[in-house]
Amino acid sequence: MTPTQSPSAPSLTRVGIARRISQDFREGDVINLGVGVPMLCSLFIEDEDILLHSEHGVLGHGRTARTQDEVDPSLATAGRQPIIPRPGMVVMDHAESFALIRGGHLDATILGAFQVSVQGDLANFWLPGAVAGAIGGAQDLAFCARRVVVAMQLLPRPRRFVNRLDMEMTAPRCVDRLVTDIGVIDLEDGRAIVRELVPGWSLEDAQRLTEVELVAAPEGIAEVTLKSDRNDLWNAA
Amino acid sequence: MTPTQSPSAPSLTRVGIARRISQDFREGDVINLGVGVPMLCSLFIEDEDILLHSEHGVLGHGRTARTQDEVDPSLATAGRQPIIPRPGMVVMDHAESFALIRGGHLDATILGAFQVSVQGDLANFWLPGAVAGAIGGAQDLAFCARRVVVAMQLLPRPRRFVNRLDMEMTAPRCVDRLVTDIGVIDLEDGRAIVRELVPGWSLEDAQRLTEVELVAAPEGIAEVTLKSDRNDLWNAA
Amino acid sequence: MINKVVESAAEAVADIESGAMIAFGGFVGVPGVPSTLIKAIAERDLRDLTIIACESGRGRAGAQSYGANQGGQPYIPEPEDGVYPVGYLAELGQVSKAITTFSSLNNSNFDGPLEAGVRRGDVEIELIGQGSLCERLRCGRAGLGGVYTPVGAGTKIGEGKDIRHFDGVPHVLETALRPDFAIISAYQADRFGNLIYRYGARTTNPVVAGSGKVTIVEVEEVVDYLDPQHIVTPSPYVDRIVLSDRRLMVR
Amino acid sequence: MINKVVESAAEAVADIESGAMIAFGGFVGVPGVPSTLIKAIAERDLRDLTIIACESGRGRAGAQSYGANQGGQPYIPEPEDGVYPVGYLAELGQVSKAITTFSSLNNSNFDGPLEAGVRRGDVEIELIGQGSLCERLRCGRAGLGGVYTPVGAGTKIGEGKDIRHFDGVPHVLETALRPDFAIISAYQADRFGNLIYRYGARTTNPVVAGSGKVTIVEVEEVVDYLDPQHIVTPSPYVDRIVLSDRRLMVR
Repeated sequence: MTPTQSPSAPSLTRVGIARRISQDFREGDVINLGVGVPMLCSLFIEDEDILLHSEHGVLGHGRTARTQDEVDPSLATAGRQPIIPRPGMVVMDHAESFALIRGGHLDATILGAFQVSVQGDLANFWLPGAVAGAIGGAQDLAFCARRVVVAMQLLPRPRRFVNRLDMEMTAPRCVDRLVTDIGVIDLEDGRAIVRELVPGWSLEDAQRLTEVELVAAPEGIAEVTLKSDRNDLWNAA
Repeated sequence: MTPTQSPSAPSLTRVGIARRISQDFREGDVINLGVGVPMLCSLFIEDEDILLHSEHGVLGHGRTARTQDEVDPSLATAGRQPIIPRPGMVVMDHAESFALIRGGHLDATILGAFQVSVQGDLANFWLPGAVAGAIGGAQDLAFCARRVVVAMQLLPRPRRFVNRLDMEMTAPRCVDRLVTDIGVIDLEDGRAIVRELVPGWSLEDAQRLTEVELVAAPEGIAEVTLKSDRNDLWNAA
Repeated sequence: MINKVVESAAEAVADIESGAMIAFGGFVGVPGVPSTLIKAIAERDLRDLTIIACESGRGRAGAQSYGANQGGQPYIPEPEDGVYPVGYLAELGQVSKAITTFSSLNNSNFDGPLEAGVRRGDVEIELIGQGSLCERLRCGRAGLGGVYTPVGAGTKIGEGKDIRHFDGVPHVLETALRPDFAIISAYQADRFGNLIYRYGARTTNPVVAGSGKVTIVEVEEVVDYLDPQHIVTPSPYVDRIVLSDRRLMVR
Repeated sequence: MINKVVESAAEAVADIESGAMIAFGGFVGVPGVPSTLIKAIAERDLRDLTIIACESGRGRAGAQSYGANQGGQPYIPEPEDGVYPVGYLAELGQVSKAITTFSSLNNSNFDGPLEAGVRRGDVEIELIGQGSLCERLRCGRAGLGGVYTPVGAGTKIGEGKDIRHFDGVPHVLETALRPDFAIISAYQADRFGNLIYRYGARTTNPVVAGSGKVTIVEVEEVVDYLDPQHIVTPSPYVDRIVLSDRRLMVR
């Protein structure tokens, strides 16, 4: 259950996880990116019509501002990254932004998590021992987006992917896919189906990182491939 | 109970009733005018900051368009009168327009009525014998405006002001004031207080027009005076 | 590339089937009624539609009567080529149920097409106030189950509905409407489906947008760019865009 | 003549009393927080406030930590003169209850001012998701008693709330919030109180507007004219206007 039991094989960095997640995006998708790893997905959206949604009411914005001249202090992601406009962009108030979320108008939300169960239960708003939480927009997103993908680093942290949550639940049975540093796992009918693994990782290696019983995909387990030549996608073996 | 029992005294025309109603408007008021007589109140708003509200989402518009050049086919009252913009005007969607109404942000609504009871119950959406009704925005307005004023012609029509409604009720206990062709009646705690009468009308004359017991205002009954020299405000005696 | 523009109104409404529930934007006589799309639906052989509309009392036969009834004040006349109001579908016998705020002409000498249908026994009318109708559609768009409104409690409109008191005031539960199709009218669209409206032609159109499983809009113009801060209806609420036959502002 | 402009922020907030319920517009780190008005409230000797805000985890002491925690990506820094977040009022001990979506910093090494207050036992936190918080405030503005949302059913957030099923899905009743004061930030106002916002600084400001018995806005500019079709907040929702100390767009 510790990283020392892991094979001497590479793993995905936070940016690498974001690259893998973004490869699932399709032209026309409306997608909300949570703070942290999910927001890194925006690095990989160029000219395609993928509409990114920031829950404070900005939809379809362009890339991150690169120079001070491009920065408009009133135009930023929910994570406060300055962004530039782009045709098709639209601004709305917070209530409408959540009408969009709750009404099922988002194709997918990419979230971080403290913990996910094999049933797809998500915990990401209340740390054990805390007196309060930070639920933000996560509960609306997790309950209502058509598809919920969680970015998860399995390697450095224990008890991330579990049989039953031992933290406060954000939303029940909502997570469709985990994209982790070692592979891609789909949650279907209470089972954890391993679709892809990082080269060098076997199902048995992966199994050591979680108490959840991992099941190989019936069509076989593919290798994770990243369509990018950035040099910050992989942790060395 | 018929007009023939009335004194040979003048009465207010539809325009006259509208003039009297509009004299109660105060600078800064937000006021919805229903179709019919109420809409005629707009004839008497000049440069004051009285914000007229049309329930399809136009607030604070200017006067009626006078020439074809001034007509914008997309800018009209709910009664389809072409109007012109004016500083302070704002356009909103229908849901927001009714949020404004229902949230108690209107100072007054001026409505027409089939029937009003001495309790202030209003009937104005379903004619006896009809298979359906036209409730429109009247129910939201009657339930939620801070003040409900009804424009009512008592003279030509029987059973307009009654002890109990015999038509479908739009809203209970909502009407604050009746401005009629013969005077002004306030409805307070189930009593009909006559505040003003048209010159030539006595309380006894007025009483013949309704089954409701009329009560003279404790400060005395004033004469209706109209601040306008238009020639279409009064029906001759 | 996202491009929601469809070649014709006929193509845009081709998958509407008999028995469908359809919400329409627009308000009585003022511009903003999706006339082109209503005409295209009228040209199809449909039955048993449930229509949701602010106003559905007038058919084409009655179209002139509304504006004329204004006591001599100026009003905006119908264009010569006419407008196709929602009530036209009832006139054609396509409608078995209407959820609406004006189902009648309130004229004791003349029945509107829905009223005539009720007298025949083949149309049902669910009358509701405009504020509550808007909230029910907004619930559809916004993924809410329903709202409690004080409006209608103790009247025929509130009959049979759940009542709950807030601060001692009775409120009526009005539940979400999620039609199969939402049919609206706007001024300009971009290819993504973002919409703006002209002045008072906005009405219920942005409220109906996104309430349906499929939302179809007719616009006067498709433009390359709309100011993100001026857009009223965000693109995810719109599925198909067609050009309107009735171009009031663009000539 | 309508003119809602008030001379100073101090004057605008002078009638807020201890024990008041106050809703604030604005969202976490992005512009749109009514910093000038919060500073003016902070300068008054108030106690037992109930605050309603999207984010209230950070005080002034923690103001820098949010932006810095972005994994090396660029972010918009605080201005040198600082911003006064809602949490500053908690830092000063003015707050006894917070209804909020971010009450904590989710950082096990550091308590925000509300968290510290809970540990001391003199602050209560009601945590709620952003969508539900917005709907509760919208109910306040729109005269609704409450809404049913599917969000939160079966979780700590839904505990103790009324549950009703729609199409078999459990929904939570979220009730209206009608604060004594609504405190917001906008870009431009006219003298009537119509408001527009800049891009992503809109956030919860138009949602909070009109929810309170009194709504106070700080703006960067008061202008003679706003395009009626571009106005986001209609004037009846606004009672008082003051000029902001923090003028991001107007220099």
